[in-house]
Amino acid sequence: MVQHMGKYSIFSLIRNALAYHEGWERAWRSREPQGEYDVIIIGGGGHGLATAFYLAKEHGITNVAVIEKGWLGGGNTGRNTTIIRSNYLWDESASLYEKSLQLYESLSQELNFNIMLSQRGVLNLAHNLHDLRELERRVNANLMNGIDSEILDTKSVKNFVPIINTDPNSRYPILGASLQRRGGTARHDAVAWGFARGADERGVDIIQQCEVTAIKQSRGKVTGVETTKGLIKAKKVGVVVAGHSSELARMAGFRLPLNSYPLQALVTEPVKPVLDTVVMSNAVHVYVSQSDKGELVIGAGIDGAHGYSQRGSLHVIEGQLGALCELFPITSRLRMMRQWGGIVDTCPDASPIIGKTPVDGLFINCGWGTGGFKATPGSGWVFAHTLATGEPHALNAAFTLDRFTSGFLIDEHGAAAVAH
Amino acid sequence: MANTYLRQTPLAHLHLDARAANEAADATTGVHIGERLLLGMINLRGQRSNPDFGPAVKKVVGAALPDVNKTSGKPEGVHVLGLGPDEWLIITPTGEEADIHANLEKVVGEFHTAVTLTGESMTVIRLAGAHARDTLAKGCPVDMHPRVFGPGQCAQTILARADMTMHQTADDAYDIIVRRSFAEYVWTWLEDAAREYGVRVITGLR
Amino acid sequence: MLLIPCPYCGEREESEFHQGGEAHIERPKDPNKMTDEEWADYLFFRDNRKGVYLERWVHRHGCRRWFNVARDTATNQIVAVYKMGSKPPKSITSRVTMK
Amino acid sequence: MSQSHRLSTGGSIDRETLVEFTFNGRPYKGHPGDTVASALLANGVKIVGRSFKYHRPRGIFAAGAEEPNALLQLEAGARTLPNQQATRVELYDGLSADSVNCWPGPDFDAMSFIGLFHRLTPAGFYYKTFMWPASFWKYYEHFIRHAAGLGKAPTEKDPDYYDKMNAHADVVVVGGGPSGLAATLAAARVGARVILADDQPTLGGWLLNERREIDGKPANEWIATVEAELNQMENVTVLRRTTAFGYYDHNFVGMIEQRRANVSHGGCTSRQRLWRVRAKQVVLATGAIEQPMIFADNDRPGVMLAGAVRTYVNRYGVQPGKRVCVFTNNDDAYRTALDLFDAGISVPAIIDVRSDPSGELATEAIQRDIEILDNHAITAVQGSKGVAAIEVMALNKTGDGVTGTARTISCDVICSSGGWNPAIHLHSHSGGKTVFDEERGIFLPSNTLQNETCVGAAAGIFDLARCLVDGLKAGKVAAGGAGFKKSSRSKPPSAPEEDESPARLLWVVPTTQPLGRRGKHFLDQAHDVTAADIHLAAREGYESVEHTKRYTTLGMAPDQGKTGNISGMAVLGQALGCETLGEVGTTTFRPPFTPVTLGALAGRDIGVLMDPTRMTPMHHWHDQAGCNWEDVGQWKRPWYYPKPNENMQDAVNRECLAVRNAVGILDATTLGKIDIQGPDAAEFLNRVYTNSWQNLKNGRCRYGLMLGEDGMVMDDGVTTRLSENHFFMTTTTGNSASVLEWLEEWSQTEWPEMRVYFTSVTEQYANITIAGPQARALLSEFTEDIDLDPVSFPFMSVREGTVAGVSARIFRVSFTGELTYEINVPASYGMSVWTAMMTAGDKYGITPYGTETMHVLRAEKGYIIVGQETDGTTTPQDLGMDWIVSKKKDFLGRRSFDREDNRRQDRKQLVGLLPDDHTKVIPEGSQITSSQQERPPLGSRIPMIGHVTSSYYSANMGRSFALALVKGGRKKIGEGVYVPLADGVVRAEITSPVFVDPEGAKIDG
Ligand SMILES: Cc1cc2nc3c(=O)[nH]c(=O)nc-3n(C[C@H](O)[C@H](O)[C@H](O)COP(=O)(O)OP(=O)(O)OC[C@H]3O[C@@H](n4cnc5c(N)ncnc54)[C@H](O)[C@@H]3O)c2cc1C
Ligand SMILES: NC(=O)c1ccc[n+]([C@@H]2O[C@H](COP(=O)([O-])OP(=O)(O)OC[C@H]3O[C@@H](n4cnc5c(N)ncnc54)[C@H](O)[C@@H]3O)[C@@H](O)[C@H]2O)c1
Ligand SMILES: Cc1cc2nc3c(=O)[nH]c(=O)nc-3n(C[C@H](O)[C@H](O)[C@H](O)COP(=O)(O)O)c2cc1C
Ligand SMILES: [Zn+2]
Repeated sequence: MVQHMGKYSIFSLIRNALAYHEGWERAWRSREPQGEYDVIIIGGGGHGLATAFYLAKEHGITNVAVIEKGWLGGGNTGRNTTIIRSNYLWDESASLYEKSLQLYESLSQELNFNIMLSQRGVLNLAHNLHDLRELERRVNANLMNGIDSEILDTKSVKNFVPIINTDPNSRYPILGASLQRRGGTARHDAVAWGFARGADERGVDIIQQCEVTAIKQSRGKVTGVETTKGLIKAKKVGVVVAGHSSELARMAGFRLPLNSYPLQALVTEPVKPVLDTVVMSNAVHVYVSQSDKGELVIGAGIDGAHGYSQRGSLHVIEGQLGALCELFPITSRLRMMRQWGGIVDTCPDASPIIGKTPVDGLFINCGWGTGGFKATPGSGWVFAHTLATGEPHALNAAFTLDRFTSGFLIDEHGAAAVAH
Repeated sequence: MANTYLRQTPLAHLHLDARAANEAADATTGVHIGERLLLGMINLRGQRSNPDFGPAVKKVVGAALPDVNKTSGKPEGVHVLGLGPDEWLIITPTGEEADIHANLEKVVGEFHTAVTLTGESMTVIRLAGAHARDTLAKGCPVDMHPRVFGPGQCAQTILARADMTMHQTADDAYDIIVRRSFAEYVWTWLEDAAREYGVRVITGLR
Repeated sequence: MLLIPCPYCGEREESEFHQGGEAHIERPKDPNKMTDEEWADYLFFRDNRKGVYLERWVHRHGCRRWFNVARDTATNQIVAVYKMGSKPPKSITSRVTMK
Repeated sequence: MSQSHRLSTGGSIDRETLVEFTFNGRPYKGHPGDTVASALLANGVKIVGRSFKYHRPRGIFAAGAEEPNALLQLEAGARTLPNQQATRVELYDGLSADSVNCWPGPDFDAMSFIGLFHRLTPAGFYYKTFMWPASFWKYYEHFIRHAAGLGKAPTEKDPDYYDKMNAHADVVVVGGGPSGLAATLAAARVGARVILADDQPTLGGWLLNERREIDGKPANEWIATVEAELNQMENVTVLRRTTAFGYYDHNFVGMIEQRRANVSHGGCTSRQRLWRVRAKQVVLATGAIEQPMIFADNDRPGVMLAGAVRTYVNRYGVQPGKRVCVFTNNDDAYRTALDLFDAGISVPAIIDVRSDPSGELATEAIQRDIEILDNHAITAVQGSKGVAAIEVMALNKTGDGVTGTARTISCDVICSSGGWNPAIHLHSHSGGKTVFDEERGIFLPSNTLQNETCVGAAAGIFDLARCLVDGLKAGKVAAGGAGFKKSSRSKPPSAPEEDESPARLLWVVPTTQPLGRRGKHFLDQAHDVTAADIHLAAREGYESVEHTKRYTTLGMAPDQGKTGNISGMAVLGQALGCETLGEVGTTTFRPPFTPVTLGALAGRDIGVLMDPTRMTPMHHWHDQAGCNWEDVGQWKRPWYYPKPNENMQDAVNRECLAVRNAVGILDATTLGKIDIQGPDAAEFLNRVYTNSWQNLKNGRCRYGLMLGEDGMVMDDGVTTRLSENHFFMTTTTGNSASVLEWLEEWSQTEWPEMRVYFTSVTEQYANITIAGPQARALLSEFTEDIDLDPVSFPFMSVREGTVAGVSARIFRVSFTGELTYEINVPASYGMSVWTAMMTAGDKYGITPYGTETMHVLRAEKGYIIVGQETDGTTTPQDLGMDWIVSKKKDFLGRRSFDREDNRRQDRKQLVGLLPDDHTKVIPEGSQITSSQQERPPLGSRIPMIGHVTSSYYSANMGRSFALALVKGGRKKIGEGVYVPLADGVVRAEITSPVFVDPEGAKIDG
């Protein structure tokens, strides 16, 4: 018998090193689909995997399949700029994102997988009086919601980020910033892998390279999904496919208030540490952090036109780097090493949809747009509750699909205006 | 009383006359740049589909209504730029716009049109010289190669981060029509872009 | 970076344009007669199609005219351009079921 | 001692001239034409840096863009550049470079102890550790962060600049090797506009590195002829030192031109230029990249690509070593052996994994008495800081093990060649597909999505004669595709036939031990990824090639795995038991091909050119008056005009009092102005505004609110009926462009039948606004033809006439509650009319005021500012503006009012706030509560009932006041609320939002 080496620790690492690392078990198993499950989750991104994990862990539902058309984590989870924060304006979002941040804070231990949460702080810059006013409003709202948030004046911004350009005569001078110190980054791939491992360990089937091609229903009720690996049955199905949500909805016969756009990001070649926090600017449209490997990870806004091509237009990048070089003049001589794009599904009010659909038993979790990585654990946690009980948790009760009919929108354009 | 109030062009504060006087001419200068002062402009909207419309306009303006991206008339005199399928820009020498505007309003009144004075909103920067095209190409995505673009053509497009209407007036000369609030930005941008070719300010452009 | 054939100005670079969302969404004649659901559908719910997609563009920094484009959102290939008010060419409608 | 490894003849360097440079502080010499790499090799420098993770000594491995190891910190100070490939930096006099990622230097590196722990740090180890205790992670992370990264970012501002050039071509040819040159010629000869880009300083591509003949003459003569012909053609642009880095949609190719060979010299030209090229047709002649053999300890300094060694010998006249072995699976590497031999360098053996290599090249080697060890492999490399010797053993039948006894061959360089793979990067960027050629073990370009073809080595054609023929053909076809169908009679140049025998695919070279136990088989030298790492990833379930990449970081370094990815994928395939490499696939190729300077992508859009600064005609007056500016969109607006010794509050108080008691003057030019003409203009306004417009009389003005279809306030402004079919609309400064677009959109797309036109006249007029009791007296000095009597020229009306002799339009509207004239004069007169008003106004106490005073005064009157009192979630009803919402007609946004959310009683409503403490100005954006509690501790909440939208000190009232949106606020007037701030809770009373002159008594002065 192979000694059980499932748990990760420095000791298992040493033990395995002696065995030339030949004894490691799979982080998760790749399964072939069985005929029927209690719950099917379509989409093996962070949100789908987190949903499966919490279904198993919190609700004891383990007869679950996560169906991923490509490789797990290969959607937006694998291509985001990894910024995490919870400083959203409205109560509903603040509670949801804060729940998520709290789950993040103990996630490495919970998953026994180091997701490298780095609470290095997230700074949102203000460049004009309007920005300052909005920032003040958001910081105050956060504080009333018990979320850490503070305002820095220009001088403190400079102290916090020495390489930033605070010249008052610059075209977009920095008048101040908000700072959430508990914000930061996490290793995006690790989040997906950690959840996959955790879910697998608890009995969830992770099925990759399996595309859902149709949603089966009978008399308004979902009965299963047709896939490239055949029919899989279930009475409950959760759709968590980010950019492709509208396509899945079409399969089920309804439409969503979503638009899918390319969102791009890029990394520079690795350099020694120059930036110890996350900086984002709405007005000039750029956000940046430096990864633990040394690259600057840089993002900006969505492309102007809808798209599913996972790549975008160069002029967006040009604008983004103009802003970057202006904010951080030393970066002008660093070089872009790789650029890529993801497909984000944006909602009219820049808030997600988590809940029921017109089809009984079919639930949806989508519309995270440019900023759902930070929500990964929280989103999975509430969606697991929704799937398990058939009703939303208090934390996602406001994020229904019918808010577009009733008008109860949760407008987070201010908080989410810059894509992150 | 009127003449005590001076008109100022958007670039007046740059004192281009003084600069032109101080800078020596140099045969190698690749780009000549100056402001065409206070030309008159009338924005004309109307339905081309009405066969009487074009001729009615031509009677007043003296130039035919060109197609989109084409011009008619001489750049020094009254000339017309085709901005869109139902939109034209009539450019006149300084001071001639008011009469043309009034006459146009009379004549085209019977059609569904709009005739609007816009000269005060704009300024015209003249860019000329062997490297005028290269300079523009640094900020303008339109193909201006002589094979596809030439004198008498115009385009509404962008120059770096400003909107511009560009009108090629000669083999190596362009009129760049920009909103007056952008004038300084565009001027600064052009001078910067032309720097490597050598720049000389020209004045007295009408 | 797309190259968009404006029906009036010819091919121009994407940065001169602005995309105005899905095409052929008509404003209801009498919104007050609609249910909340129908109104929401008009306001917010979109086709958002992967594949050939009918969309509106405006030549924002050019002639300022609106027009329609049929573009494959997966490959970005433009398959047709047609003026405002006209219907998509037949060859296209067969590739998109509207609604 | 100098240039110990320089051959006495050969190469295209300028031997006559010596240039001096330093590396890690030591002086060296080289020649123009050298790269830093060739010069270092010429000086016998072996170790140039340390590896990323294990800090192993590394040398120069390649000769071009594929170099994974030799990354340098070039220069110091403001022009320092990190991570520059020594193989791509052209040598110049005075150059100074240092190794990266090692201290004190590459020969002895303090961090190399990390290598000792290599057993503990396999791929992904960090995901498994550093989790306990949780709070320690930040210390671990600190250490990890500082260990990571390669070179150092500059610390000073960039002394150079970068620019961009838009270009258009019928045919773009990427790559100036034989294929690209032939394609360029063919396309150019039929008249197409061609842009040829090559990333090297000289054209010729791989020919520069070889001893080849074309048309019976040395290849460089052919190159010279072609260049001469191309130079003659006005339709050809040749861009040297220009890398096509990305191939985007619709045949858009991004290129980066290195405009100065010399990093440290400034000048009038940009350092680099971004070419934004739009092509009708693209020919990719990007050549091929040699793949190494993957054997144990294949990262030792001295292990080099066979083609690179040949390049150093032929092109730079350098001998990388004195005793050079060749290790290959193909014929091409024999050329290296031959060239070395012919240059007088000892070649102890060619180790060939194939059995019984035959063919011309092998024959030639045999003729030179070079020993060929067929069916053999290198099983070990001796020497830790450089190759000292190799151990060679025979391969077993299947190639997965070795047999017999090891033979040791001493040598100082190993030429490694695993065959060539087409450079398909750009093809892939464009959406093109690739296929795996099982036989040759290479990925070939297949279907293209755009108008593009690959030729020559980039298409897997390595035979020179065929490269030339195909290049010509591709150029002609491309020109044809771009519309140049003329036939041309280009006779293809000829080159000797080549006959090469097939390669043997042996992805990992076995040793006497299982993989990972004896030596490291490096795939990705830049990131220290080994074959054992790939096996580990596969074992742990990271099976997708994309998982493997991310788990091991294979191919994620600056070289993006140009020499490691394919072997890496093959190793993964083996680990997973795949039949073919095609099954494994490649990771996604993404731009850029080689790293691109951020500054070049930013171009000139930095500093003052970052974004236009829009200025009104009176801008320079304000400037000279010493105003402080507020940025509103791209506009600069005077914020307030401090006098010496005044702080902001003093200045604003003074300005406010002047307007209420005398007369103030404001530059309101930035307000959007739209001229609306047509018989349906009034009806159009009916549809876009909430109120009714049909009945507005000529010459009268009306305030309007514009909503989105969601029923939320989008913009507001006053619109005037100049005549029956002619309106003049004003918009907020920030929304002027978007409102015009909004109108155009509805008119063009939804209501094309309506006869109405819109023209922006925002900048046609300077808007000089005078406000205050003395405004009429002041204006009367400037106009004779307009009757200013309030009865004949009442509030909310317009008059046309002359002001100061200039034709003007005067609007009697008011944003302050005071008697106000908004005087619109032609923009060019703005400055002089303004100045005249200032002079004449002196006796009335005229005071220029800025946006801050404007904001205070309007807030005293309860007037909203869109974007401040509204945030995209505010309806007219919320603002208490039901009076402006017609019940009788439909308008944009009307239907949305009926939704449930809009009928809520607890919607936030606009109210006034008066703090108990008259001196306390509550910060705008503060949140409001109903109970007197401090801010809550982290983790607990206090419900908010609203927020402060505007808040000022009012000099008129002698106290502070605010506007706020409060849940159900209008019913709460008179109640107290609380605002918890950092320095305590402020109590305030809810009031009506109108504080000053609620009856409007002052409006007529
Ligand atoms: C460039 C970029 C930067 C970003 N930056 C940030 C940031 O800094 N901070 C932040 O919080 N958020 C950021 N985001 C957003 C964030 O990445 C996403 O909101 C989040 O990752 C969404 O996770 P997901 O699990 O819902 O989606 P995904 O990870 O996209 O997972 C959905 C999965 O569904 C699969 N799928 C789709 N269709 C089917 C089908 N028919 N059958 C089976 N499977 C299917 C897909 O293959 C995919 O793997 C960024 C996004 C991008 C693109
Ligand atoms: N027999 C073999 O095994 C073998 C293998 C490889 C090459 N070759 C020889 O190589 C030659 C192939 O000719 P070719 O013209 O197809 O290729 P080439 O390698 O001669 O030329 C390619 C050129 O493109 C440049 N380039 C590559 N990517 C670029 C980019 N993104 N932007 C700008 N420039 C870029 C390279 O620097 C090079 O100058 C022939 O002489 C052939 O015999 C032979
Ligand atoms: C946070 C983050 C950091 C990344 N760092 C690197 C890197 O160091 N090197 C690299 O080559 N790619 C890096 N990438 C990009 C990936 O290689 C890849 O482009 C991205 O995950 C999208 O996948 P795709 O390009 O395969 O479509 C990074 C991506 C993310 C999201
Ligand atoms: Zn157009």
